[in-house]
Order: sequence, then structure tokens, then C-alpha cells
Amino acid sequence: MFELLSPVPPGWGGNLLRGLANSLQIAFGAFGLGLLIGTLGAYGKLYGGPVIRDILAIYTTIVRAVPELVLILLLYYAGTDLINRVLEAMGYAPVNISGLVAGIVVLGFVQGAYGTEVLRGAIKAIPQGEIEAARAYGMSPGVMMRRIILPAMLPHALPGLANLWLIATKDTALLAVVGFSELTLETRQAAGATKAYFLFYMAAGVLYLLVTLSSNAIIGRVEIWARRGMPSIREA
Amino acid sequence: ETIKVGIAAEPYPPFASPDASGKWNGWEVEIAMAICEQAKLDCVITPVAWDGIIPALTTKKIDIITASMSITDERKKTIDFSDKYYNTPTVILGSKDVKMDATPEGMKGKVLGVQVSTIHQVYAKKHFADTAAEIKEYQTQDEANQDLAAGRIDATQADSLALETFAATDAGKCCEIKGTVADDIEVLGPGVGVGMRKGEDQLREKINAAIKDIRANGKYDEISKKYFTFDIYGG
Amino acid sequence: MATAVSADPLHPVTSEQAEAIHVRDLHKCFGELEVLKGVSLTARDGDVVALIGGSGSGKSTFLRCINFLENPTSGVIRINGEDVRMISDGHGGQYPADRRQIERIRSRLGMVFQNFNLWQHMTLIQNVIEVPIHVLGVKRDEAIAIGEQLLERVGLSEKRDVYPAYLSGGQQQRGAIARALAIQPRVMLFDEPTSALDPELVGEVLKVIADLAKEGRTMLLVTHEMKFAREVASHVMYLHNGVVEEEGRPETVFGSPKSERLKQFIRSVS
Amino acid sequence: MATAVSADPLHPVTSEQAEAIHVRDLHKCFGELEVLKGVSLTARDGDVVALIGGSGSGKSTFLRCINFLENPTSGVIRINGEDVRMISDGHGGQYPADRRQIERIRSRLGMVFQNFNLWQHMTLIQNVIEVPIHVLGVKRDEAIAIGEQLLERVGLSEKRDVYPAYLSGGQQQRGAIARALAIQPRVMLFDEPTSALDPELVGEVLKVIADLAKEGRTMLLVTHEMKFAREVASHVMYLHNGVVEEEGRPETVFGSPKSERLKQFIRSVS
Amino acid sequence: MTETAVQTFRIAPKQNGDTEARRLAPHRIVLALIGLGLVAASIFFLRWDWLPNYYGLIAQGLWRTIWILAVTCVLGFLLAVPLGLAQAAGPAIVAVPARAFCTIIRGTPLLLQLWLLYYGLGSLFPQYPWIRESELWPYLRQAWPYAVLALTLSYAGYEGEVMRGAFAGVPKGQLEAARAFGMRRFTILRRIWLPQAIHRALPTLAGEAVLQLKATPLVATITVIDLYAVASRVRQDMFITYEPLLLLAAFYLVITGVIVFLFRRLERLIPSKLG
Ligand SMILES: Nc1ncnc2c1ncn2[C@@H]1O[C@H](COP(=O)(O)OP(=O)(O)OP(=O)(O)O)[C@@H](O)[C@H]1O
Ligand SMILES: Nc1ncnc2c1ncn2[C@@H]1O[C@H](COP(=O)(O)OP(=O)(O)OP(=O)(O)O)[C@@H](O)[C@H]1O
Ligand SMILES: [Mg+2]
Ligand SMILES: [Mg+2]
Repeated sequence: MFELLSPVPPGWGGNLLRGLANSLQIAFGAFGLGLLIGTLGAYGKLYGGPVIRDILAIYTTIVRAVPELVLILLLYYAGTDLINRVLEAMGYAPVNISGLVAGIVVLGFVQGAYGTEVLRGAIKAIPQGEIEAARAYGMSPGVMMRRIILPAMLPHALPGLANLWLIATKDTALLAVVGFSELTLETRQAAGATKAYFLFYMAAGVLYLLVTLSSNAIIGRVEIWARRGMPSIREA
Repeated sequence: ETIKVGIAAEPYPPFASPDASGKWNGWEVEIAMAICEQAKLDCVITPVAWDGIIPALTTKKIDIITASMSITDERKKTIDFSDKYYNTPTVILGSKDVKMDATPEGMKGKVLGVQVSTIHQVYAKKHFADTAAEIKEYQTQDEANQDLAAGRIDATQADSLALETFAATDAGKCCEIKGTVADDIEVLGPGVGVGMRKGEDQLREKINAAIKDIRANGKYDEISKKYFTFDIYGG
Repeated sequence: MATAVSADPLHPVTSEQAEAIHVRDLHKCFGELEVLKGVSLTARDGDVVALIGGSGSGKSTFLRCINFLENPTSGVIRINGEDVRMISDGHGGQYPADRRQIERIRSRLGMVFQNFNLWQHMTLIQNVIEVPIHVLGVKRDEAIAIGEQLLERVGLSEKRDVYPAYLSGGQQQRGAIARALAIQPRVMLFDEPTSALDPELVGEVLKVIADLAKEGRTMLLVTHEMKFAREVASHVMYLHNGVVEEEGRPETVFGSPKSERLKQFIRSVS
Repeated sequence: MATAVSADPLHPVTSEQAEAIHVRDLHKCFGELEVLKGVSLTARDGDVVALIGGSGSGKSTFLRCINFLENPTSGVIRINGEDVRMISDGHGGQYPADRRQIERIRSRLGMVFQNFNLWQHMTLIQNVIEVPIHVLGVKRDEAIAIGEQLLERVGLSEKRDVYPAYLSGGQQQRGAIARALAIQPRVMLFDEPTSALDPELVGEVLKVIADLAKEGRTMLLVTHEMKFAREVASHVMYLHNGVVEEEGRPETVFGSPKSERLKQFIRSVS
Repeated sequence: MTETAVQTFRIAPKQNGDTEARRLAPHRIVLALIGLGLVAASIFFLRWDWLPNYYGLIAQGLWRTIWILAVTCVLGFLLAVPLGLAQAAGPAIVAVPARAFCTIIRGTPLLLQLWLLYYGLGSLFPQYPWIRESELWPYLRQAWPYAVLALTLSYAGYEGEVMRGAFAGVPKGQLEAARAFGMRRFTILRRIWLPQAIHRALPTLAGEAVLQLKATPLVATITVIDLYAVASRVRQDMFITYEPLLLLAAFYLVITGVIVFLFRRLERLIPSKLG
């Protein structure tokens, strides 16, 4: 039965691994984009003017609420269709938006909305005096962000960000809709074609678990580093 | 001009499934290529996830769909269909330990599983809802089959092909075909057709002609014999 | 050193010394609560202004308004001769028009907070060199050299690489002083910089402050050390419930207090 | 009030007063750093012990060891005559054997922290009534009545429903004092309870402390107010680098200091 | 203490930065108009004739979605607190299993967990006659207990991680103050530690609740028909793409709006000062 998992055809192992690699690639892109949006979003939500705050509130509410499938269908199909119709009307040649890019953008956009809230909570957990001190010494927002706020909030943000990262690795299933074969689609194809559902789903589970374990190891390291200077809360 | 033939990226053997190297084959894939050849169309098989298959069609990312789509009046409001290219009888598979047959009285008190959004679901709702204890909806037929084997449901209704294949497996040993349901053309429809964008009448004519031709010249039967022992075209 | 502080800002004292801090009619409300009710102050280079007053009288808030950690509700603030433009927010408050200007001004103001506010994720030396390197653009080696000298000066050399959470209260306070001194600001704002120190160290710190004043730097200092206010300050300001009850040269304020409140306050010290 | 403190714990003073705190040969290391190098102390009911010493000399650590916020590395601690059993952790340290015992002991010790540590998610009055209600089982109405009285006493009645983050430094410190007083403890540990207060309030707080001592409560007080140590304390302990350099009645310690360090320390005060 | 005598102003300091009552600021009117325009456009330009046929199903799906979400979030959170605490401050005996649980739950797809419970564990039961005959069988035979169990465990796994960080992030001094006054460990947890941990985790918790909303559709794979399954059903029946999904999105938006609103209210219970 395990010959089905062999890495070369007719075994499906190679497909699963390729799917995993694709998933990780998307996850990296989406998570990175999400972090960027999240950082700016959190900053804007906390320190921005009323217009920025309202727009960000709408962004985080809508993008988190609407299922990713709807977003990707709208962006990839309806969106490209609209763009091309406009281009056609203006006499230009239609463009072809890559499904991969669309997927990463959509996932990153969604991750950004969750990231905004995670980071907002983390920034609020920083003792406010430390931020005031940075201000008092004339740090510009950029420097303050880089030198004080980001490192000081990191220990508070890491668990939430770790969750988002793990969700990103699994949420890539949506990319199947735009014809990108990531781990979930590969697993479904292998399982559906061979009827060995249990085997392949377990195999995918193991792959995901390995990703999680190695992520945990790295995140654990980062967390120890991020918590430098914070005494342990364990009772003395 | 190439015609992109959309098929569901989720495997549905023996109609369409990929092998590990990514090549798609199966009865429906072969039939689709035969139709193309007959109609002198230059076709490429394009798998699209089921969720995106209709928008892909309407935004011209694919041009026709051969993904075992049953022709119904509701669906005709959105896309056009060719004539049917296959139609399998609808049967009921039930546990060997339970006595039943494929009639409303025969289903009395039974828990029946069907796949959601299929003609079988509509049929079961219409004919068995009054007598059966419960009608459970599954996302895929495989799940219904598993639950049947696990004893959570007493019977499942689907096309004969899927259920006979299952009954022949180890897991399916629990169960047997209990009979074919009475026909209801209004619900069960004329069968499975090729889906395409509305208004492309020329293309539809070509495909209809091609279906007729391969039925006539033996190509259809030649392909079918490789996969099935019975007449898949139906009555 | 000429004391060049005018209680009446409309009638400025003419002096060769440049005006370092000029505040006129500063008001600050937190919601309904009016904490500062029209405070004015002019301090010239080399002045040491001691701000005394009861707990909750608004001393910290005044200091925090001067470098715009709190937006004053109304009033004029001029730092080093530069007027800070304010924009009304349409709800009875105002905020600075030009963020860059505020940053520029702040980078010339050193501040020691009442509760220190050392950055917890940085060791002591990192705290001290942070602003010189990342705001003032001093070279790293240079900043470290200066930083180590300052830590030496406040007696914290061995704690160089310790994180603030592992320091005693007094050590944190001295760290905060070193951090403020590291930027060699023209104007220093001290909020009770000796509260956590023992008498010996209090003396040392106050000597440092006096030295800085001699170099021509301006000090604004909230303190409960009346002895220091009397000896080193060039100007004393007694704040009570958000109003300057009395101010002037220390001899005058301590020697012949006019208001009843101040008399009582001074009596409690001796 | 009889001073019943013996410098030599092996030779206890006989007295009708019960022994409230007894510490013998307390050592505390943070990693390599030995902060307390054998400190002993015996305080009886009604004693006011003033702990003085330079910044970083180990005063706060000593206080924190007494209620086991830090586990002493070695030494004996006896509170209200109750011996605290310790278990070795196998790495050169030890920890209390019976958590319940520690909790019981702590609930009879009031503590004012050097950095206040008011609970940030509770208003002032909630901070004050928290321990009476949830540890001592006082009825809510009763606790509130006492709490309001205490806030009145420290002059914070109007800040009753304000969260600590919106209080001035001195107000937070007074809040922390009210919180500690609310549990009416037999023994009070004060870590620089007047550091953020103006001279007027310092006087008031020290009067409160003196009053409590008259009621027979025991006070252990880290302070930089030499005047207070001289006037109210029944015993003064001068800590230097983790060692008790000198101790005794205030007249003796301040009047005729023996060690060079203490002489220098006292000189800086006057 | 005489000092604070004359303060005539009522204490109602503006303790929160964002208490502006500017509901009708110009930009909000503009945003509202844009929103209305989009809604109107989708009503006029899209196909809604199918709607009346599905009222019953939609109502049923909506109800299922809501109760599953509510039940699993509450149960999951109750599990998450001990999980987070065990990891943040517990001894190894509890910390290691808690950590393992969170890793496995977060590390494997929810779909897989759901299937393992329903088709794996669930299909073992019928093999034992005594289970089939027991009182529990009618429930074990149903799908929703497995759905609730799987979603609860999943939420607990993710939230356990969040709570671990939140517990560890409470300033040490806050706990020391509680210990110094002799609070029992459980009292400290209940009165000081948990409230402060939850307060700083609230924005993340709200996000995770919304994620949970979007995880509920998976229950359709084990025959529990939720709102999402209804939308899929319409798409399959009619082959229309956007309309049912937009309707679904609208419902999700309302549910998310409620979640965000509730969490915001909680967050504002305790004013926090922003640096
Ligand atoms: N948790 C800790 N880890 C390591 N070192 C510590 C820790 N806490 C205190 N120290 C060190 O122990 C020494 C004594 O600290 P302690 O807080 O007892 O001083 P203190 O006498 O209270 O001083 P101050 O008057 O400044 O508050 C200091 O050198 C300090 O750096
Ligand atoms: N952010 C705030 N929101 C509301 N009220 C505040 C805020 N900050 C300070 N206050 C109030 O303003 C008043 C003045 O506070 P401030 O910190 O200026 O006092 P202070 O003179 O520095 O006192 P202390 O000597 O105790 O530090 C106090 O009553 C305080 O409660
Ligand atoms: Mg102050
Ligand atoms: Mg101390």
C-alpha cells in the first residue's frame, strides 16, 4: 500500500512533496505580505487619523468576514474580466493575471487583516512609557517603529503570528480554484484517483505536522530572543 | 483556434482522473477528445477546481465543460448544454442486513444518504422525503458510501455506475443494490451534457453533431467497452 | 549667571542669553479635569528652573506638555526661539501642525521620566546609545565610548549589559539619567530625577545638574529636594492645582513666601 | 515602646513583646551575583525598623525575601513565630515547602512596592478592596467603606474610580499605601513609600506609619528620609553591598557612626 | 492630607483615545454612500430569483452556523485557558502534554481531524452492539457531536497558544503584588492574571473567533449543513457563481460585525493608555 507514496510515478509521493513546496511558497508570500500590511494597519489603527481608522476598520471587518473563496473568485475571475473589458473598450490588448499572484495577493490581504489585529493587541501591551520615551527623544515614527515598537511588541505578538503562519500554510487550498496545485489539491487528486483516502490524508497530515514542528522550533528560538529582558513570570 | 476543455480538478474515476505524472485519462476524457476530433476542434484538457469551473467558463478561461454535468432546467438558465452524451440509471444501495426496495414504501423508516446538489438529492427529496426517516446530504458520494459502510445510514441513492463500483470493493461488501428507482424525467433529466457559454450556438451545433457521429461510427462504443460492461448511453 | 526669567511674558527681560523655553498661558484638560490652568514660563540658556508643588498639582503634565507628549489644550510654546504651530482639532483641543518640527525639537530636549521608562528589551548600554546612534546619527564606537563614560559617571559600569528588569530602582533611575545625558541636549527636563536615590547619590546627581547648568544648558526640574531648589536653582516655581501660586528667585520664594499655601508647604520641609 | 531588636540573633532580647520577624543569616544570589551576604534581623511587635543604604545595596531584595517573592539562597526566616520550612532545589537554592503556609503568612504582611505595582485593570477603589474581599473574606460593603476611608486619608477620594494609568506618580504611590493599609496587617513592609511624594505628603505618610507602630504593628521600612529614620524608627539598619555595616538605635547609628562608609553616608545628608 | 482639597472639576477624564462621537463625519457619509451603491448595484444587476426557493434552507443553515460557532468558541476558550496556563507557567508534567496538544491541533488540517473523528473514531462505534443499543447511540450516530468536538478542539488548540503568550505577557510586578498580599494561586488567576491576559489578547481572540466562523463550513463534509453548504448547494443547483456567495458574505459580514462589536466593547471595559 505504501508504494503509492513512492516519490516517482506511479507513486504519488513526489506530487505531494511538490504540492508542499508550492504551499510553502504561497504561504511565505502571503504571510510576508500579511505582516507588512498588518504592521502598517496596526500602526494606522492606533495612531492614524479618523479617516484612516475608519477605513482600516472596514478593511479588517470585511476582509476577515468574507470567505477567501469569494475574494479569490471576485479578484481572479470577475476582477480580471472587468480589467480586460475596460482595456478592450479602450483598445488595448487584454492582460493575463497569473493565478499564483492573485492567490498570494488575496491570501496576503486576508492575512494582513488578521495581522493588523494581532499586532494592534501586541502594541497595546507594550508599557506605554517606553513608547513615550522614544517620542520624547525625537524618534521619527519610522525609527520608533523599527527600534522600539517592533522589538518590544514581538513577544506579545508571536503566538498570534505563529497561528497565522500555520493557517497560511494550510489555507493555500484556495489556490486550487485558480489552477495551482498545492498540497491539498495534490492530496485530493492522489486520494481520489487511487481511492486510498486514509493513506493520503494521513500523509498530508504528517507533512503539515513536520512543517509545524520545524516552524515551532524556529518560532521558539525567536521567542526566547524576543523575550530577552523580560523576567519569567513563574513564581520565584 | 484551440478549445479549452474544462474538467474538474478533483478526480472522478473512472470518468476522469490524473495519474501521478499529471496526465488525465478516463472515459469522459477520451470521449471529450473523440468529440473534438470528430468536430475538427483543436482541444486541450484544462483541469479547474470545481468551485471555479463556472466562472472560468464565463470569463473564457475555458470554453466547454465535460465534467459529468447533469442537464437541468435550472442550470440551463445559466449555461447552455449540448445533447446528452451519457445517462446512467439511478439505483439504491443498501445494507445487506436491512430489507428494502427502491420504492417510497420500501424506504419507510430508513435513513437515506445522497450527494448534495445532484439530481439524486432532488429525486430523494421529492419521492422519499415523506416515508424515509431522514435524508442526509453529503458533499461527495464517497463520504456517503463510507457512512453506509459504517452503519450511520441505511441506504444511499446514486447512479448505478458509482454504486456498483463501490459495491465491488472490500468496503462495499456490506451492501447490495436494492433496485432501480422509477424514472422521473422532470427530475432526473435527460442525462449528462457538455456545458458551454450561452449563445455559442455554432459550437453547440458542432458538438451535437459530433456526439451523434461518434455514436454512429462506433467510436463511442469502442471507448465505452474499455471501461464499462453495460450501455452507458442509457435509454 | 544672570537669571533671566520673566513672570510676565509680554514684557520679556532683555538679556544677552537666548530664550530656551518660552511657555505662555498653557492650559491642559484631561476630559473634564483641567490640570493646568494657564501656566507661563520663560527660561534662558543656563537657567535652572525648579518646579515644586504638591502631588497631583500638574508638574509632570507641564513637563510633558513642553515636549508635546501631551497636547496642550491651549497656550503658546516656543522652544529655542522656534514657535510650535498648533492646529485645532475641532473639539476644543489642538495638536502640532508639523510632526517633523516636533521631532526636531524633541531631539534637542533630554527627558528623565518620573518612572524612568527604560526600554526593557535593551541592555543598559543599549538604552544609552540608542538615541545618539539612531536619532542623532552619532557613530557607534563614539556613542559607546560616551555611553560607557556616562555609566561610569552614574556608577553603573558593572551593570552595562544588564536588562532594566534586573536593576534596582535607583539603578534604573541612574540609567535613565545617563540616557538623557547621552544626547547632550541644550535643554533638559527632569521629572523627580532623584526620587529613588539615597542621599549620597542625590548629592552626586544634583552636582551633575549644577555642572550642566554652568555649561550653559537649560534645566527644568521637578523636585521635592527643597535644599537643592534653594541652592542651585536660578528660579523656583511653585505649582498648586494647576496654577503658579508663586515664583521667583529661590531666596524670595523660600525666604518670604506670600501665599498661605506656600507658607504651609515650606513649613512642612523644615 | 520598648525596642526589642537584637543585633545578635543567637542571644535574643527577652521581652513581653512577641517576635514578629526573625531573619537569620540570609543569603541571596542572582546567578553569580551575591546580593545579600548574611543579613540577620529580629523585629518585635510595634518595632519600626528603618533600612537605609546606598542604591543597589540589597534593601529591596531583603524585603522581597521576607515575603518570599524571592527565594532566599540560604538562611532562616520566621514570621510571627512560625518557621518557614524550605526545601533545597538541588541547585544551591531552596524554595518553600508549603505553599499554603506562604500564602497564609503573606496575607498577614502588607507590602508597598518601590514601583507601586497597582493592578492596571482595576480602578483605585477596586485595587484597595481587592485583597480584603478576595483574600480576607471581608464583606463587600464593609471593604468599600474602609477603602473609601483610606482613600480619604491619603487624599485620593476624587480619584476613587480612576485607573492607575491615569494617576500621577505620587497619587499611585498613595494608592499603593492605601491598598497595603486596607488589609490591616500585623507586619508592614514599605519599600521607599514616600519617594514620589512632596515634603508635605511625606510628613503625612510618615505620621501614618508612626501611628500604626503605636497600635503595635511592626514596620519594616526602606527609606532615604534620614530625618524620619532618626525620629520615628526604633531601630536603624545600614546595609552596604549586601552586608549590615552597622545597626542599632537611631541615636547611636546617626550620632556616633563607627564605619567609614556610614560616616560618609551620613555626611552627605546634612 | 490636605493637599488635593480644591478640585471643583468632576472626575470624568477622557480615559480612552477613541471616544469620538463623530458618527456623521463627512468621510463616513461618503463611505456609507459607496456601500449603499455597491449593495444597490448587486441587487439590480445580479440574479436573485432563486432566493424564495431557499428561504427555509438558508434560515436553517444560518442557525446551524451560529450555534456551532457560539458553542465551539465558548467551549474551546474554556479549554484554552488551562492549556495556555499550563504552557506558560505549569510544571513539565502538564506543560509538555499541553504543548503537544496545541502543536498537533495547529499542525494538522482541521479537515483531517474532522474525518479522523467522524469516519475513524465514529465508525468504530457501530461495530460494538452494546454501543448500538445504548442510550448514546442516537447521538453518536449523528454528525453534529463530531463537528462540535472537532471544532472545539481546534479552537482550543489555537487559542491555547494565544493565551500562553498572553499569560506570559502580564508584567511580573502585577503578579508579585498579588502574591505579596497572600492571594491563593487560583484567586490570582481569577482576579489578576486572567483578566489582564484576556484583555491584552482580545484583539487576537476576536480574529480567531472570525477564523472559527470561516472554519465551520468544513462540517458540511460530515453532513452538517451550515450556511456555507446552502450557498454551495445553490451554486450547484443553478450554476450561478457570485450571487449565493455574496449573500453568504453578507451574512458572514453581519456575524463578524457582531463579533467585532462585542470584542470592542469588552476591550473598552478597561481603558488602556496608549504610548
Ligand atoms: N532579579 C534580579 N536579577 C539579577 N540581579 C538583580 C535582580 N534584582 C536585583 N538585582 C541586583 O541586586 C542588587 C540589589 O538590588 P536591590 O533592588 O535589592 O537594591 P536596593 O537596595 O533596593 O536599591 P535601590 O535603593 O536602588 O532600590 C542590585 O545590584 C541589582 O542590580
Ligand atoms: N492621562 C491622564 N488622564 C487623566 N488624568 C490625568 C492623566 N495624567 C494625569 N492626570 C491627572 O492630572 C493631575 C496632575 O498630574 P501630574 O502627573 O501632572 O501630577 P504631578 O504634579 O506630577 O504629581 P506627582 O508629584 O504626584 O507626580 C493628577 O490629578 C492626575 O490624576
Ligand atoms: Mg509627577
Ligand atoms: Mg530598591
